[in-house]
Amino acid sequence: MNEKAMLVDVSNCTGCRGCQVACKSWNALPAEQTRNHGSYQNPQGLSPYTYTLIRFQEVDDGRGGVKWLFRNDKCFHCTDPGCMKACPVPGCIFKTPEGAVVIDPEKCIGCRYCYYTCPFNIPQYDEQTEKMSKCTLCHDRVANGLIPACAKTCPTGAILFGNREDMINKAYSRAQELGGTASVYGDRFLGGTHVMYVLTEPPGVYAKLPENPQISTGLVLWKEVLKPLSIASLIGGIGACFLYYIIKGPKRPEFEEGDKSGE
Amino acid sequence: MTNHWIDLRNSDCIMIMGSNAAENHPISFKWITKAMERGATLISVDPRFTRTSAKADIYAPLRSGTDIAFLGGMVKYILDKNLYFEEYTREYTNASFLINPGFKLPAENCGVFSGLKGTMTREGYINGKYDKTTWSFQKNPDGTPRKDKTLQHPDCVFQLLKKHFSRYSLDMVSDITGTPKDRLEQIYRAYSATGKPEKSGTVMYAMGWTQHTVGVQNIRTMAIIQLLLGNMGVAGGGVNALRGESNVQGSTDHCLLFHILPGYLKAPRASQPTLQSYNEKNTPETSDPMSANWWGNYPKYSASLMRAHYGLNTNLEEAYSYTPKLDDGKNYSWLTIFDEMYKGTIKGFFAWGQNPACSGANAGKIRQGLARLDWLVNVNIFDNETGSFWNGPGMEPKEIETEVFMLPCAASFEKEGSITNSGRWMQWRYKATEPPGEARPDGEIITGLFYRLKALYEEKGGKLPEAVTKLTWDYGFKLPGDKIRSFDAHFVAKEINGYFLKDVQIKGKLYKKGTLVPGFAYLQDDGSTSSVNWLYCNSYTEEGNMAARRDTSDPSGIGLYPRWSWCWPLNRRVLYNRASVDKDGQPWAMKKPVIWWSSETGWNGDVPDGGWKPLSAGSESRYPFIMKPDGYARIFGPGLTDGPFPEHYEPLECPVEKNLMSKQLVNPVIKRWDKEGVPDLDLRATFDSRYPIVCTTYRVSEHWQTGVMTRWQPWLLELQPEMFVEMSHDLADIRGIRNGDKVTVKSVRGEVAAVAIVTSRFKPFQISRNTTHQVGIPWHYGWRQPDPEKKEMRSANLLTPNIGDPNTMIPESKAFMVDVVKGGAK
Amino acid sequence: MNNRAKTSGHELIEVTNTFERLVHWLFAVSCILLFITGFGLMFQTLNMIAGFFGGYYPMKYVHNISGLVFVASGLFAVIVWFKEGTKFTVNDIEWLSRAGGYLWANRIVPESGRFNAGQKLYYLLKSVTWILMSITGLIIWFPFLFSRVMVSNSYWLHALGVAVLAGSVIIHIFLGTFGNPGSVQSMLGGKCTRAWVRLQHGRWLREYDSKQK
Amino acid sequence: MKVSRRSFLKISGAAITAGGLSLSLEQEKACAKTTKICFAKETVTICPYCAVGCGIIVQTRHGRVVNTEGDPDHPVNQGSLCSKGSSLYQITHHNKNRLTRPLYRAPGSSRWEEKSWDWVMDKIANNIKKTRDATFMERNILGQIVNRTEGIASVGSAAMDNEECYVYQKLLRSLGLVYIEHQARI
Repeated sequence: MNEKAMLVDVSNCTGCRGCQVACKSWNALPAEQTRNHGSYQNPQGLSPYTYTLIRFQEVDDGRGGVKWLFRNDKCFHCTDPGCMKACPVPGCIFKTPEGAVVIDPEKCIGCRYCYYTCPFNIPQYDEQTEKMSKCTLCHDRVANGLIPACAKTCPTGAILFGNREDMINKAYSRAQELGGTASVYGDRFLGGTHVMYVLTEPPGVYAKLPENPQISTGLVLWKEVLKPLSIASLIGGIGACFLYYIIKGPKRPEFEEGDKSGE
Repeated sequence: MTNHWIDLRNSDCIMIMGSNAAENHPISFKWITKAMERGATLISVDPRFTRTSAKADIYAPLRSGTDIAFLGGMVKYILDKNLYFEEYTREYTNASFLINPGFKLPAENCGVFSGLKGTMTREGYINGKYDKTTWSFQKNPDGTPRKDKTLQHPDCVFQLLKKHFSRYSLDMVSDITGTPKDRLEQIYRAYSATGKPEKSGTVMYAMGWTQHTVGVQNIRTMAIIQLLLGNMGVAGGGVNALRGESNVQGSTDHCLLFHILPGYLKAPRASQPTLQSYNEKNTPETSDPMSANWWGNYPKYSASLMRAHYGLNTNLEEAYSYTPKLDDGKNYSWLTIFDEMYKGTIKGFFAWGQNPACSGANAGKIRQGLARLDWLVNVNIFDNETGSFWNGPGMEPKEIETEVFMLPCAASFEKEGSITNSGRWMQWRYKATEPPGEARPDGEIITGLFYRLKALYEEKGGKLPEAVTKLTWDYGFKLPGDKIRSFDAHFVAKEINGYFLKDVQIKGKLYKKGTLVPGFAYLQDDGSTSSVNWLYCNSYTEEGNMAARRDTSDPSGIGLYPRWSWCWPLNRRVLYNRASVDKDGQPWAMKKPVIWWSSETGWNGDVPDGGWKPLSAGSESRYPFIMKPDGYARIFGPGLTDGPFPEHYEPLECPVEKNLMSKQLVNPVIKRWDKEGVPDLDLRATFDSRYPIVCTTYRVSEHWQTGVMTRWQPWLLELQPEMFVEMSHDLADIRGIRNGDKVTVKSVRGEVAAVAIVTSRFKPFQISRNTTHQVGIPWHYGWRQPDPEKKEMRSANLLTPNIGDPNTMIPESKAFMVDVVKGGAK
Repeated sequence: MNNRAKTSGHELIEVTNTFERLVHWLFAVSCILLFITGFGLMFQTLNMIAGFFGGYYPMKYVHNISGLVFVASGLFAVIVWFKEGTKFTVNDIEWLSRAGGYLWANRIVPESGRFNAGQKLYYLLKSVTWILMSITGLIIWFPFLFSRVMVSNSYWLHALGVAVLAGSVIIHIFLGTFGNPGSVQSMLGGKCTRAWVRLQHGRWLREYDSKQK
Repeated sequence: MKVSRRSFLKISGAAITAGGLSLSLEQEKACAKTTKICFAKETVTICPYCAVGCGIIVQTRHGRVVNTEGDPDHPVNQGSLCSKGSSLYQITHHNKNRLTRPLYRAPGSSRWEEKSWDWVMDKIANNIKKTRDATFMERNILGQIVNRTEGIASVGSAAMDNEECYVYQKLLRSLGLVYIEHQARI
């Protein structure tokens, strides 16, 4: 049983962004040129050079005060990943035994299918390299018995990494401890993700966090219905023609007088 | 910190006030989170809602510069509701001491304590000085302080305290601070719950308390609360200054400050021509046999320091004579340096690993001062606004005659040595790589300068050459010709610890000449030992380099980790720990004992504050606050320049015309640089309609200090790329500013361009029923990076006033008045 | 050029012009390349296709470039055959009701013009799928210019086009080659025998002959 | 006694070579997959920013830093680091902005000149002596012996090691400086 998972307990996150930098450091990602847009959040979203990001959000606490929410955003590493389903290249997006969903940059052809089929809009396209990239759950570290860089660096234990079962148990006991609107996010949908949250607010409050993420019907239609249908259509066409040919034969023109002018 | 980082986890209530630990000491939250998981309450008091506030159970806003009012209200609450720890207050503090009947409190003396002499103005006294005669303790015939252990005598400290803080009612406090009353009560209730013996509360503060004209008194108020609640010396308690730089603790211990020598020995004054007179002046005495009066050892420490400086090349008096003396009563601190530089009396200047062009208050004046120097030596790992000042905005290089040297030094992991963290842990760091290019460790640069100067003075002579030529400097392997080029930190670390300079017999044991001194109790006043810093004596002994220890065991169970690195003094992890036990030596909090006494094994747990028996042993024991001459913690503190009790005064620049508490507007004894009607750079604009908004400065998690290291790192610059100013929606609406707009923040001293962050984390204050707005700016930015080509000075300190706390002279960077307008600067 | 070529024994009649054939083949070749590479992109098991093209990345480009040819040639195809392809007559209904004589026993079907009803249907099918495949293809190629909903729906619509086209193109190829011997000549050189023309496009032949007189 | 890698570190008190951060043999094998810190030399250091004093491991290969991350053995940070600590890699030699040569700016000049260490050190030493000798006060106005100079001032440095702080103040006080201040004051 070596299925692992990451648990992000937003109630413990202080928004220090050690995770953002540790991720860049381990994955050798360059910095982006940013501007201050009137918030602490930077970069503004995930990018090919930013695999993980703290999203800063201010919400009314309903008592005249404010709540400042910090959410560590990154790939969820679904058990049933839309990206992997959509990817045309064999082995380009693969799952590790621990549960990480990884894009192999060597194999990526930059078709961006994964971005548009990801329920969380996670994989990012790099114009320079024409490759997609995203969080790898530090599978290279995990394979070596280390924990992902963000989890390692997190000062408060807001990012935990361990056996998936343990993480789920921890998540539920923590959510119960927090009470109120606290909930666990990620253990149920998409076959269960390998990055889960304990959220203090209802999921709908968080920016860029779908309340009910799922594989789109279009993707199912595409991969489950139309894909077999197209090969069926091809084979069916060939089969029909073959049958016609052996049963009825070709439709040959009959020559008449005057046609054979040269004979 | 009296305690240390890991100890935060033992606390039942953590108050973060005057600091923003989540952002500026993020790893502290590892331990705060652990405490909260155990059920501790986290309180955040801050003018703005920070990342710390976001995690707090209770948050209260307060107007910058009103901490004494806020905390004074808590003192009143504790006393009114009898929530103080009675036995602790009675036995361990000077609450029972009787004070001179002539002593007057501000309530009965125009807002000042008795004995003030100064100029009276419409704002009250200015440039005053206290005659402290009436701030004295009544003495018994045997010279010990007179006490009333019932705490009922009208002249006793306890009753005076009660009387003094009776004025700090909820209404009054709320009117001054702008904090809603219910929030005040909520916090007072939560925090004073730690007055129970088994509970402990801790406070984490930083520059939010020190950078005020009442900085020391801010901390004093909290210290009084901690003493009343019995929170000093216990696990999860203490008054914890979160120091901001990796080795600001160590550099303070080694006294890179004008007024102290290593080990917090006083800098010699002109009136102390001999070592003997110096020792006499600085060695306190006590008549109480049960008072340890630790500073009574002063002559041992001063003699050992003289030996460390000059070794056996001189005798002690000669060494002392070479040590520079300060004029009595004169202050040579930061603000004075830049005032003198501005006036042109300072010709040469070292800015060694510091960037005063951005970090100093009223930085405009500092930048002008730099241009008047003959020479400037700037040592750093990156280019910075100080070294490149001549090329900065508003500067004309052709007209600046300053010779500037910018020397590249090694970064922390490119050399070997120790640093001391905020919890006083001295930790050894190793060298991982060579410095890039020709960069050199600071120690080598200093050594290089010393040997050059020594050679110059030996060859050419000069003024008092012996002071330089007789200095000992054997910190590395010698090259032929006795030249030492390298700098070996181990040699220095050993010198800091100290040696026996001859064979010494102590308590029947012989210590050979040349061996390392095992602890400061072994230091001698006759010159037979050397030690730079008595506090560090025991850090590098014959057993090895204690700072390099890496044993992760914790037999204490409360996170002391006694064999990980080393902690001054004597590896004592919690200061004043003798106050954590009752008079029989049993811990107040049995579940988290710091030390405990057993008649068989003696003291257990942490290294106790002196090995004497518990107090019930009578004359074989000593009072727990061993650094005080009388052995008692001071609720009444006559040693301070601005009053034995804290009193609320407004910041130099404030939004109110009057101090609601009294007729005295600002601290009467601060040194005022501004002069009415004299237009210079030392300007002040208080209660001025041009500058109606309170401003405070701070740091964010992603940058460090003036950003001199972090602004050059793309990963960090990416996170916080630009100077910004945070403001409330209300203020933004009034000024027509939208989120993300370019704005200008102006004070009477300067202006800074910034991006507006309009946020509901800032809310206007109701100060005496008037709406007062507050904004906040980080001080991480300058002009050198990023966007150097813009030559736009974005340093927050262009705005801050050059006014200091009367005790420490730390500038008031946390509360001043500004205006914010839409659009870029100029 | 004389339409009556008598040199080779059979009388050959030019049934298509050069431009039509050029358009057809451009369209056809791009279509086939798109099919092959498209199947390579859709079925990871068919990775030998990518192997043939030197990897997935070049294959993606072959698909994209073929796509451009497809869009352009398709446009001409739609225009060139628009008139004949969209004009249905009563005869055509009759033709369709007898399935062109392909499936049922009776091979007596109404005479066709230059296009029979099946071909017209095929034209329509091709036109519609051309629009579908071009639009969805371009969206998939340049997704950042479009909304997320458009892109994610383009994927399955594109696949839908494939499902529809795959069989019909096979049938088209079959009918143009083995199914109707002599037909392939109409797209190779463009000249077919009189007998073939009489069989397949009787009405057109009569019109043709009358024009020749 | 079995000497584990970490206890060896305690014994030697110095940096040693080890295979990544991984501990068991099985993981050592897997280490072949990670190239970055595999067989890198690990040196322990303390974070140069705030005074929490977190432990950091600097991993080097052939003298080049390949990675930096939190020291999991350190009792205070237990391997974690904030954004600044995590960014240590970017102040190593990999940062092209690091100052690498002594720079000199002559009076009235509008540019830096690169100089040798010997040149700048000689010049600075001469400057110090000149200013010190010109401004040295043996006695103050009251005639008291003071042996000081008010012509030179120093600020810094809370980022230096203890040992350097001590020798720095030792040098400054031997020269008679009284204007000695640093970060603790502001």
